[in-house]
Amino acid sequence: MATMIQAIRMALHVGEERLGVTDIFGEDVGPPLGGAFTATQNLKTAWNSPLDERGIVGMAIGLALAGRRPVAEIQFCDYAFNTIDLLKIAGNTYWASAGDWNVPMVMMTPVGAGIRGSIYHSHSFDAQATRTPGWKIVMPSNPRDAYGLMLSAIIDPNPVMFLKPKALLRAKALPGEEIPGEPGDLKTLSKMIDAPVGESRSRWKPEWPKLEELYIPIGEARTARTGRDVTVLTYGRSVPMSVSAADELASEGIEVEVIDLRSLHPYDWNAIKASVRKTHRVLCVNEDTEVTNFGEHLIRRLVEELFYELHAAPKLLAGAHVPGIGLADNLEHASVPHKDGIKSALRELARHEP
Amino acid sequence: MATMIQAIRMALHVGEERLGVTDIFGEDVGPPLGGAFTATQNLKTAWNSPLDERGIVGMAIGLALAGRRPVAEIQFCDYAFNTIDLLKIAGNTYWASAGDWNVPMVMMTPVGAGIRGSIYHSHSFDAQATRTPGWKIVMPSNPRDAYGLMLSAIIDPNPVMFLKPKALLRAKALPGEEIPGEPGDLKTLSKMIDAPVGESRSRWKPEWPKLEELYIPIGEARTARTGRDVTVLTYGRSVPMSVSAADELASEGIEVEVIDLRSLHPYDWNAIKASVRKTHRVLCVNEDTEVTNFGEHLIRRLVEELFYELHAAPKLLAGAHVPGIGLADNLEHASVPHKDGIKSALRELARHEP
Amino acid sequence: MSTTAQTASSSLASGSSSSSHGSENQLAPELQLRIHELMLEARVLEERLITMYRQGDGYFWIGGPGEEAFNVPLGLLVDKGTGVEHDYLHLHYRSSGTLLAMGADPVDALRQMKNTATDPYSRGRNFAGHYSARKWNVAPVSSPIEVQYSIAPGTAMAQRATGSKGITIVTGGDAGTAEGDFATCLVWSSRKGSELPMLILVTNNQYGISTPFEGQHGEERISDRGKAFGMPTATVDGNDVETSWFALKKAMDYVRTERKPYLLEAMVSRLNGHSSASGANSVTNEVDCLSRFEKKLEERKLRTRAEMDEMRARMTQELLEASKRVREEPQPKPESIWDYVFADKNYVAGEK
Amino acid sequence: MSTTAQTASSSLASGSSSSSHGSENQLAPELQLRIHELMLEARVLEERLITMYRQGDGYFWIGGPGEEAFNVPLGLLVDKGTGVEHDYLHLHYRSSGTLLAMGADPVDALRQMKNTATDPYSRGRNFAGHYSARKWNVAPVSSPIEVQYSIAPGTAMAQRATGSKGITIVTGGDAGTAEGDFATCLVWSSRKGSELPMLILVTNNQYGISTPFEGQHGEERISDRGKAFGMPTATVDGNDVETSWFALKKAMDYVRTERKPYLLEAMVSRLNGHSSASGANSVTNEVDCLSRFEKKLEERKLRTRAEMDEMRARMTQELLEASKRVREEPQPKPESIWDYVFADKNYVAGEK
Ligand SMILES: Cc1ncc(C[n+]2csc(CCOP(=O)(O)OP(=O)(O)O)c2C)c(N)n1
Ligand SMILES: Cc1ncc(C[n+]2csc(CCOP(=O)(O)OP(=O)(O)O)c2C)c(N)n1
Ligand SMILES: [Mg+2]
Ligand SMILES: [Mg+2]
Repeated sequence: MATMIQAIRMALHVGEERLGVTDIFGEDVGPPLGGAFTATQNLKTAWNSPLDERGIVGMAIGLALAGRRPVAEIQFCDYAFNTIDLLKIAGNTYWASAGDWNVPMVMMTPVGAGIRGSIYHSHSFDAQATRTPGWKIVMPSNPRDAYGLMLSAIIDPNPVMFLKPKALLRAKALPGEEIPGEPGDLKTLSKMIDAPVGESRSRWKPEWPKLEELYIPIGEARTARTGRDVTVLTYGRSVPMSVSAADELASEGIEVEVIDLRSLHPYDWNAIKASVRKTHRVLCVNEDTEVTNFGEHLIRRLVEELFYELHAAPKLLAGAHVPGIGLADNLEHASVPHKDGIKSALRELARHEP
Repeated sequence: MATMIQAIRMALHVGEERLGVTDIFGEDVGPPLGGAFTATQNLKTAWNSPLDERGIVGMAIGLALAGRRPVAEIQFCDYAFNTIDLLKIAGNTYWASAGDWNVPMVMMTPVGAGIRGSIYHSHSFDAQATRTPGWKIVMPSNPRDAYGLMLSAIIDPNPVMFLKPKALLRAKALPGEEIPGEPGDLKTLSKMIDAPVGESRSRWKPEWPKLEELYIPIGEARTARTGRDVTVLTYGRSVPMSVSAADELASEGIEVEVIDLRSLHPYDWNAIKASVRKTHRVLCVNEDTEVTNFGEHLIRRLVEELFYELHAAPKLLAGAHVPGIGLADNLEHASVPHKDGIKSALRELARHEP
Repeated sequence: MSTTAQTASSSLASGSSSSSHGSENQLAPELQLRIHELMLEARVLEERLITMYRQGDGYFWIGGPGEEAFNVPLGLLVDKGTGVEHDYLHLHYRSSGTLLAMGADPVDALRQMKNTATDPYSRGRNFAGHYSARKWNVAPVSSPIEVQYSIAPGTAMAQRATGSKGITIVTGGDAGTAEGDFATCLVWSSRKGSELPMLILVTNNQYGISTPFEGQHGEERISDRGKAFGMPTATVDGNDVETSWFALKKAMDYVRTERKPYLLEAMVSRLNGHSSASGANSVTNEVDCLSRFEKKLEERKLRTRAEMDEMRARMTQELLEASKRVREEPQPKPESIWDYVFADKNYVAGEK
Repeated sequence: MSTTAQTASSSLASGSSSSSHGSENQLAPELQLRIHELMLEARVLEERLITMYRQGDGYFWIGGPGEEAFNVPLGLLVDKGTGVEHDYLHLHYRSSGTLLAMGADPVDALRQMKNTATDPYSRGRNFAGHYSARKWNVAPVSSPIEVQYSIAPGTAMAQRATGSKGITIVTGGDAGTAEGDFATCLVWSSRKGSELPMLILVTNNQYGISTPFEGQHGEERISDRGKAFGMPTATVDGNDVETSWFALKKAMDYVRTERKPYLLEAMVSRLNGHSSASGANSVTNEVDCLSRFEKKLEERKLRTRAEMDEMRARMTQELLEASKRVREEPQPKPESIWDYVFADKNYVAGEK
């Protein structure tokens, strides 16, 4: 029962042992730190890059062109905004060269609020990412999906962006979210793969569990909770929050279906449509700022295609359109969706009389 | 009756003569070229910068912090995507410093397709721009608005992005779109302010008309055409296209109202709402790629606030979600909205029986 | 930290400082005492901030213990004021010493740590050490590494254009020089015929978070990167107060007089690691500029150990008490997120 | 164009070429003839492209007339092939000479100009001169200036990691070196202990569109920027075939053997201005490397004026005819915009 950060690390380990991953790199990704969140601890191909995000993305593109399988990290997505042109190039190289060159790279980066990260460790990246054609975009909400999506990302022949929901990285898996081959309990796993703090670290070696490969197909959503009354379309950090809101609403007789998109591009339109056709009510939840937001794309498309099946106006719950997320708890709380807000939005949708 | 590019140049001239503009700069902005589209020809404060967009945006922020009034140009918006982090800083400085420092800069950049610009001279920037809190975003559709919006941008105490619709830069003003003080006919004006080509250019001096100040308030839309049946929400290049589509549909008995937003942020929600309340049908038209598009924001908000007043599903006509706009006419045409597409979308909306 | 580099740079430093400031490398006694007091205040402030973090009175600490010998002289040498006639500062997050030397109230730093509504730098929005002081031309410190190097040429250009005697000072760390913005700064400041009055500083603590300098740089000295651009450069021992003072003085005099850029690298220590993210524990294998300077003051009989201990105890007590008061100050209100979006009015996406 | 710079650089060049290639600065006669033929072919191709633009058989022209003396030797010296064992090229939009020297069919360049569906480089999507040839490790040329300098270290890193003898070559213009990506390239290629086998080229035509070199640069020579990073550098007369050949040979040998970066700047001409946007008219005040080389061949009695005129006429005629055939080739279909979005399948935003 790994945490998400352990799941990612194990996937990268499987990647470098069996799937041809050659370079896992970024700022502080190699020894001694192994990543700001330990995602890359003790991986044999992990190395520290210069402090230069443009160089990191450029290096990843170049490695991919040369047939390597790089996984590049941007330490926080907040620091990827000077690389958008390069991300666009990664996304358009196959298209612009009419199939001559593809770019099989993975870029991973922590996103979102929830760790009191203030203005520059709280950004979301889903709106920006979904605006970058040629990329596949995934964002897990639990350790098992993180593992399976990372393996799929690694073997994908296209650039794949793996958005790590910061606030969930240390959350434990729930039953049913096991990674095939991992030891049953967290303590055992931690002893095996988490480096000790302090002196002994440099001599320590991990003992990797015998992991099986698990591929969560990119483009396939997961129904995190079934329900007949309202559909929540969400991903990442907002998934467990929405499920918990839904569980609490059950006592009020409201049954909420939570669709965890997992893939933001391509997204699982069939799953979305099927759920909305059943519930006729829909709430999109994400943390990114609410003007020109990916949830607005989903709503636009739902409205265009299912207008007469909607029994209430679809609603978006997203980040406030302000220049940053403030440090003080009051500020962060007022800036991104939380369970209470999700509950009241759901209640309103469910009770709405058409 | 100026063209849009002349209107912009005249506004910049008024800016540097009367409104305190101190630095108009960017790649090839100074002599001898005066800008890729001649927007900055013969302006006394125009200068050539190094070929470094990050430096250009940084310089503008620094000048603005020091109380200057800079107008910085990014030669094509296609080359602004490595500066998004700096644009974010321009937009968050006032907020992050809690009112200590504001950043009164103008950034102008040509946007959109329509000049056979291939992959890197056809980008739109409206989605990206509207995702950058703290900025005001304007985009004119005619010379008069270009003039009046530029003057408003210059005196605004915030960063203002002035998006120049490439395809309209050389289009002539229509009656009613005069700039106060300009000579009545284009030839006279051209003789006065357009530098001759060739040898004589270096000795030539412009003769600026006695222009009056005209401030188009940022945040105020313009009704480009009135109609009762369908509302088009649009801006920039798509405005004349939509008006022309509307004019043609009049013969079919369909009366279309075209709202030219002019300001994308803040946008004129009252004007939008009033029009949609009247027509009950809405089409958003813009050229940016259609996933996580600003038109989707407008639709989302309309749906949230006016669900029961909509007699047909709101529709978005936007750029294809592909990695670029191809050079061949067929490709460009298939990638962005055109009059025929606008007409058939409007027809469908108007004829739709709720 | 590689001591070789430190030794190499020390020798450079004394060479450079002696030339333009006489044979004496010693500051006037009153100035030494003033610098010491400010260094001590800066150190005690950082300690208090770390303690606040540890006790839950703040969520994140980053700061400059180990840079006081360089940053305090910098703050004292600045031509402080508002507007283009004075110096502009584009600092990073290890600059408390500079701010205190300019006259900042240390209690305001505690407020930012505790993210109170009274925090004058960001009203509870930004991390500790993210100063902003328009009254002294201190541009807002922002977290993204190195962007200040792209912005600083703008204030310098304004100074150039207005014929002011003010200069622009920009500073940042060693690892960050890998960002293109550092090159942007070198390019834009040195254009022939349009040179900018910029003092370009790098405080080299030989780390970017966990990543050592070695292995990430092809250049022996970061300051060498200025040479191709024709600007004077120096690498000095930033752990030595007087070396720092004279090196800064020399560089600032050059920039102020010649109206051209100067690149100065200071070798400094990082006495509490990168930030609270790495524990903020004190390290023992790096030079402590404060104890080094205190030893000198003792030797020079300018201040006794007992006096210094007393000063430290008093400052510590004062800041402890201040931190208790700050704890009672109000937190920002939720709806205040909408304040200061626009300088004319708080208009956001059609709201209000 | 400043002739001073050219003179200064020429002297540098002969100094550098003589050292590693004997005292003779002259190439074997057959090689001279081969180079001449390719230079001529490249020039005639550019002329045809410009004519196509003028006649409406294309919407935009940009290319390399004036860089043939440097670009053709480059193409001949490359270790050409597919994959990490061979050289990678990250070129810009003035590289026809290099591509032709590598064996590209000039008719394919006409196809890209006419944006036909048969254009092998982009299927009618991209501007003229935007080559892509995976079979020869030529990465796609993209319009944004200088990004190739951030990407190229990646292919070099792959070569380093696999112990290949291949090297990575990156090229771009002078003005573009102001972008941070140029610095990124210097930083990433020279990290001590992780040096990359990169030949970093700059073709300096002393202009960025309309903006002269003078006034935008603090550095005397762009190549000086490599010095701080400990890499060998040179600035040479790129208008001279043999100077270029020997300078490239020397630099490539170094990179291939030492597995470390080398920065080589070539002073070149821009014989038809920036692009069709500035008229594409021929300029008369810059050195024409082709006529210069032709004069040499005449002097050396390797080819007569008449022979050369005949060759030119023949090539011109061939390309004229080819352009007529290309005019009849199909344009890309509208729905082809959806092709090649993803390498596994054409799945876009839920479509299809
Ligand atoms: C653009 C950017 N990338 C990454 C980070 C995360 N980060 C914060 S501090 C730091 C290291 C900075 O090292 P250096 O420039 O040497 O300054 P120091 O902290 O050592 O003073 C990093 C990588 C950031 N803040 N900004
Ligand atoms: C990032 C970027 N900014 C601006 C442009 C527009 N542009 C195209 S070519 C050019 C000048 C390039 O000059 P230089 O680097 O010297 O190369 P040259 O064309 O002279 O060979 C500019 C500004 C661009 N293509 N990319
Ligand atoms: Mg450092
Ligand atoms: Mg050039």
